[in-house]
Amino acid sequence: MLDPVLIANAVVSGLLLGCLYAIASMGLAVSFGMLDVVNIAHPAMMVLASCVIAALCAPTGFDPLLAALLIAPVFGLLGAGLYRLYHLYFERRGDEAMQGLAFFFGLMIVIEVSLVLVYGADQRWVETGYGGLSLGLGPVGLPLRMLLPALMSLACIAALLLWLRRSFTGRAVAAVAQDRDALRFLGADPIRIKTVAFGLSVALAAIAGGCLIVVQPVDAHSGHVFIGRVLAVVILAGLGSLPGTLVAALVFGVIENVTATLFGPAWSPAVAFSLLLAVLALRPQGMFGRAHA
Amino acid sequence: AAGRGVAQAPAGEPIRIGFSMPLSGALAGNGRPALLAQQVWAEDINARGGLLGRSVKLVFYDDQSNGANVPGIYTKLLDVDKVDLVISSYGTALIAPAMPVIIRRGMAFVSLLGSSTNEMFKYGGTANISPVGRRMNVDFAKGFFEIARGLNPTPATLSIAGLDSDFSNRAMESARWQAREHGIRVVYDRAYPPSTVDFSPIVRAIRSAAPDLVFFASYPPDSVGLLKAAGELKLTAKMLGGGMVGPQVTAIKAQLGAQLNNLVCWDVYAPEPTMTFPGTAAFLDRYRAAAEAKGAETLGLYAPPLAYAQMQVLEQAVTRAGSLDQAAIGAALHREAFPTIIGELRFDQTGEWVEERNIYIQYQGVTGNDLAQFKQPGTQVILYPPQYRSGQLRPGFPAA
Amino acid sequence: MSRPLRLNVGLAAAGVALILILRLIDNDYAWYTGYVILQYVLLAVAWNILAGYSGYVNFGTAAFFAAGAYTTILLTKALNLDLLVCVLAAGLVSGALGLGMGWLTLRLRGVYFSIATLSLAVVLQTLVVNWPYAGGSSGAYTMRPQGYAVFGNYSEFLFVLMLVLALGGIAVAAGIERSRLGLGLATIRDDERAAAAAGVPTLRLKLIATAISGGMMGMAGAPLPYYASYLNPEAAFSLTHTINAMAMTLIGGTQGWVGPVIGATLLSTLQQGATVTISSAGNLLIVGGVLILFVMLAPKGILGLIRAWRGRGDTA
Amino acid sequence: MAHDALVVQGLDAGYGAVRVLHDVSLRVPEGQIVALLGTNGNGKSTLMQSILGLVKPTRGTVRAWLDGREVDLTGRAPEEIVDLGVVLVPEGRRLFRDLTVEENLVLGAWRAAARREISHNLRLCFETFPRLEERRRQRVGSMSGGEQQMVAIGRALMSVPRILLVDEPSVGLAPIIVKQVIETIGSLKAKLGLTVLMAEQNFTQAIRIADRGSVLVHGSIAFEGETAESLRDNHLVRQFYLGT
Amino acid sequence: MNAVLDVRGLGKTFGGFTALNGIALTVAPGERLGLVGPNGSGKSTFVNCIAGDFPDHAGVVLFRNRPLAGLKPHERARLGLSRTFQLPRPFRSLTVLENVTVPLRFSVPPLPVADARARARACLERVGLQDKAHSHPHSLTQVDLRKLELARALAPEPALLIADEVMAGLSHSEVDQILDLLFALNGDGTAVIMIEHVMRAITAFSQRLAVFVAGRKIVEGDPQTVLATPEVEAAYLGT
Ligand SMILES: Nc1ncnc2c1ncn2[C@@H]1O[C@H](COP(=O)(O)OP(=O)(O)OP(=O)(O)O)[C@@H](O)[C@H]1O
Ligand SMILES: Nc1ncnc2c1ncn2[C@@H]1O[C@H](COP(=O)(O)OP(=O)(O)OP(=O)(O)O)[C@@H](O)[C@H]1O
Ligand SMILES: [Mg+2]
Ligand SMILES: [Mg+2]
Repeated sequence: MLDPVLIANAVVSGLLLGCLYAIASMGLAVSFGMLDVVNIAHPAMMVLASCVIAALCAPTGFDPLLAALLIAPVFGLLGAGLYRLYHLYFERRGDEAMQGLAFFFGLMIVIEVSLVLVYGADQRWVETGYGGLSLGLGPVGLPLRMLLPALMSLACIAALLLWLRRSFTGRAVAAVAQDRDALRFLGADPIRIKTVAFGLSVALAAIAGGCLIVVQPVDAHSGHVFIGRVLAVVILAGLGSLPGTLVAALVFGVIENVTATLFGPAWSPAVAFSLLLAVLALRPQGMFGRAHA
Repeated sequence: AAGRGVAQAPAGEPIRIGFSMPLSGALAGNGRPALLAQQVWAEDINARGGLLGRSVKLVFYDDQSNGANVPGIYTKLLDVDKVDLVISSYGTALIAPAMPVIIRRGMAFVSLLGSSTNEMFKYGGTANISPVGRRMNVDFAKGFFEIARGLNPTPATLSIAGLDSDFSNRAMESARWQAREHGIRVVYDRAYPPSTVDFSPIVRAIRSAAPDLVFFASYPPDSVGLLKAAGELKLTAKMLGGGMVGPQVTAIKAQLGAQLNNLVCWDVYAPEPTMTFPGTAAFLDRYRAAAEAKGAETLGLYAPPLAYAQMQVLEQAVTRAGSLDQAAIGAALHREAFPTIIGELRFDQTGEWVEERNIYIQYQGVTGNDLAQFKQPGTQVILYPPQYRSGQLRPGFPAA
Repeated sequence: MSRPLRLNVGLAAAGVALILILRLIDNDYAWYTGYVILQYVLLAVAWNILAGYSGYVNFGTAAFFAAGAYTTILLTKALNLDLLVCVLAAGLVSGALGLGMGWLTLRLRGVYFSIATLSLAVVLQTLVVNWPYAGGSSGAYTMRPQGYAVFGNYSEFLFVLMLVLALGGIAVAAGIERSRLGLGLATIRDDERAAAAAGVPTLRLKLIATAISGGMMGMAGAPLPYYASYLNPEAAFSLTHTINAMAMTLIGGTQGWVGPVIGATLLSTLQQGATVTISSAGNLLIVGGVLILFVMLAPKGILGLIRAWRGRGDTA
Repeated sequence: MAHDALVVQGLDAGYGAVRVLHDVSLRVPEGQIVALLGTNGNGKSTLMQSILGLVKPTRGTVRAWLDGREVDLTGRAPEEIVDLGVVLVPEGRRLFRDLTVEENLVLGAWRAAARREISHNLRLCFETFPRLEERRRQRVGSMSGGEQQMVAIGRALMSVPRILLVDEPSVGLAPIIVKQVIETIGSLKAKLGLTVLMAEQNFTQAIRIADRGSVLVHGSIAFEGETAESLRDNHLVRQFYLGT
Repeated sequence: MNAVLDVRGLGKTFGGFTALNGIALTVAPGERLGLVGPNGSGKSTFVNCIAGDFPDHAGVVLFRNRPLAGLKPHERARLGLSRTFQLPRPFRSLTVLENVTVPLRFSVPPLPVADARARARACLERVGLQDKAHSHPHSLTQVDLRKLELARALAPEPALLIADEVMAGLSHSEVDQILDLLFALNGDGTAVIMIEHVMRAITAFSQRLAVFVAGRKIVEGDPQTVLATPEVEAAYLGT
């Protein structure tokens, strides 16, 4: 008994959800996929941004998506500082693989607990004018609560892609993970480039936090739900492929929602992650990754 | 002996009451307000002259919402801290791991919001502060269906959706059972996993099944998700609500505001005239003052009254036993009724309430996000059980 | 005495001494805390067999651990088997799981492997959640007897059981380090392609390593239902197990079995201590902070610190 | 006689406690190619890296004349030195393996002065190495050694160097390609007026284009030949390179 | 036929690009074969196919009359087929000596530890690395790394050794050193395929020379004759 309207709706809402996953994954795709910095605390940073935005917007009624754009530079600076630390203590010593991972795990714990200590364990949310509104495209509904973050996500991703393609620093970001010191032969400072790129990835976490707080209320631990998903999306795409990350995020969202519609939501995570396992088994470099000899 | 009317400063070594509480992790949202209520109680009792003439001191640790920490904490409390009394942490997952330790020492144990935790252990010295009673799988949703029976025409179809967790599963089971009893056909019945982010597929599937009644069994984050999706996708029903945990909590009340109107929801307490007992108002005042300072869970209508009642039950059992003898306290738990700020409680041999008291309230006339309105009667109108009933059902969801 | 024999005798002696000391204290809390610490020793040693020896970082520790715990739940429920039998079965089940996962994912390198193991944990958890017989999402109770055989106190029995498992795990890890398997795993860690060209059967060795490592993790999880009495999927599959196994190993040092043992003992003692001394969420903050400080200031773990310090002593 | 474009004076450099270069002095006249000779491990690469600021010398100076201006390079950051137009084709190529040929080349134009002329220089690269144009979208990591060497030189050309340092360009190349690469370097000198310092093991090829040469033995300059002939006759060179 | 290696119709494509096309080549036991060709002509790819890195190649490879299809790289190594990598790939966490014991400990049947160490030590002596036996690879120079690569490849006394550009970047005397080594090895009965751009080494060493151009073998035969062929001059040597 397949209702085409139901399926169409599942696909569309899956796409909107996918856009949220995309913006949540995109920063990680930069830090993890391109810079080789496995920032497992990325979702926690996103939730941190959500909480900060909630604290700013809830009393003032300021729009959270705009607020995200405003705090993104601050997060970017913090990220840049964090990278300097990471570089000093891990990268420079060549210990980044496992020690760096543990560092970010520790950071994740610290962020979460600090959130509990500062903001308490309650949910945080923001009231937006468009919260309950919905656009209708024929029988397909587009809740603004999902649609606006999705548009914001797409716009930011487009800007990011453009920057990576067109600007020199952007191009160097793609090169820096492969041979850091080789950039110096070209007159580029690799540390500066990685600092900029990592800062950018954390700024993206702030944007994602803005999108998230519009979509749902958050508490200190909301990030956990996203760890598996964003990693899965980045890997599904193939490390370092940003357009791939967008596609993979959309695929992930659609699969989750279509599975939920057809077989019940209980199976969505299993289906989505089985897809990841299957892709990895058949195409270890991910859907859009480049094969390594 | 205590002086007449005037409290005397308690003398001697304080009585130490040990427990763990989720102060971080997934359950902290309820654990922290519960702790605050317990601390209010401790201040109260010390001001009143203490317990058995001794002052009371709470010894508690954060179990991080992780059951694996619990056995260690309770053995530490008993073996190292040598506490005199123990009470439980919050919820089944954090109560059950303490049971073997408690049983081995034969401690009396008043627990907070477990669901049938003692079914397996069959331990005699325990009482559970949870209105769901012994047969949650049957009774929990009774009120919802009793209320629905008053609709005209009587509802014929039902959709069930709930979180895949212990509490919600039992709630859904009860809804199925009640639906069978009432001859209502279930047209949609699904559980969703805790990691669900987008609830629109569920709400949309329910909408396309077009049921008369919608029964949700959810936890705070998903309660919001479900209601938001219901609003956006214009889900309508003759009655909507059920076993939702979330709207009871301040943050979610403030968040949803008028969206709550006409929601018929399970609850444990509502500030209606029919549910005012000795001490209730005073407690809420004291609690709210303390919570305001901390900026968290300022209404205190969910876990706090229960946690305070938990301490009251312990207090009275100890007083009745007249000593700290655990067997005597344990026995006292089942003997007589306990007047508390949430009414009179009576426990059966397994420690569950002799009579279940699942309250169903309907949100009425909520406007905006002002919290003060939730302190007033008439906003959370009690529709069930009949003895506390304080208003009339407004049919249909959402509110016109 | 040969070196391996000496080690094993030493381990056994240390074990007996530990039991005697705790008997003197005779305090349930000591048994409980000891159990948790030893459980993490075993988990960390097991994790390091894959990560430290062959360079594959496993994010699915919780999956193997939970598989062991659920083996116990199922076997107890279905056949009412003794816990000791359950432990062995859990080792087999999780070992087989390790083999299967290895077969599926070991062609993947580096982080791909890690994420695949993380996915495995998600998939396995979903299966358990949707399996009513195993308790589903509601969880399952396991009734613990008062005592066991010569042990009047079940907590003591659980402690001794975990002690034997942990010491056994250490002996296995130490054995691997000295063996051909250890040499082969080291070549895999350094350069897999060169290893194959030198005749090292890379896939087979990796499969053996995942099976042993997974099996040990499963055995670490097997007594958990009896320890906790009640287990739900969230607790069994908790990310904490994964983070801890990794953090402890890194704090101790990955170069051999000693590192994880030191790291696990230290960090889990600290965790246990923080839990029952600091009555607020701050205890986790300390754990996170310690982890960060350690990896920043002691990149090769405590072992590395000791070695550096000794090295300086030698040259001075 | 031509003006000097690069002058190294009394340079000491090394890695930590290991001193590799001892009091090295060297001159590269403008518009000339100087071959830097010396067997393995004698410090050729270290010297190149010291000039570029990648290895910090402990003593001595490096000065360059760029567009008629004297610049002291000693102690400057590599980024700065490259920006001035001193560019190195490193040993071992150091390409970005996962990027395409074209992406690698474009990154070569990082220097502010080079960014303006990307398309012009790209054309120049493809004219010099037609193979690169055929493969412009191939991932560099999957190319053969010789192809990669072409990319490495091409990438350096993209940054419009004034002084080009080339570290062993012929390692692992087929004889015909060695010839081509060497000739290309020679022709670049003629075409662009480049000043080149080139470390090269293949003496017979190197000497075809070199105007002069220096022999580095154990981190010190052991011999400086003002002409190609004087090099060919030197006993050190004969011993190391010609097997006589 | 008793060739140690017999390759027929070997082909390999990457995506749409044909890296090897219909290669036929045999190596007799104890033979010294030189393999040259312009960069990118497919020499390393040829080695990788034979060593088992690309199971999806076309054609048949017989090693001591045994088809290699379906065998993993390590199984081929155990049959007596050794290769070096164009860029040295030592095991960085092991000492030089341990590096050389690896193929011995993983041969069938494996050598016991003591024997393996003794044999490895002998190999190190042979390549002149005995003084560095207990150093770690990171402290070795390029030449020493090449020697280590060779020592590890020849330790199991293979029937065939494929040396992929082991002399690139080496000086005159170092080339001579390695040449001596390969000659000595060959004297013990090991067939050697030498891939090299150092013409002096190729001409001194090879009994027979094959030339690849663009994935095809264009000529094969006596080195002097082959190098004098116009095609080879045009495509490889240049004039
Ligand atoms: N990063 C380093 N750390 C320590 N020592 C180094 C480092 N790089 C090079 N060396 C040492 O410095 C000395 C000179 O090395 P360099 O690379 O400059 O020689 P080269 O003449 O370029 O040799 P080749 O012909 O092999 O390239 C060698 O002994 C080498 O071992
Ligand atoms: N994994 C791969 N994907 C795509 N193309 C490849 C791959 N590996 C090799 N090639 C291509 O195959 C061709 C042959 O490469 P190969 O490495 O075999 O050359 P070679 O003869 O060894 O060259 P050299 O003498 O420079 O080492 C080259 O054009 C190279 O770009
Ligand atoms: Mg060099
Ligand atoms: Mg090659």
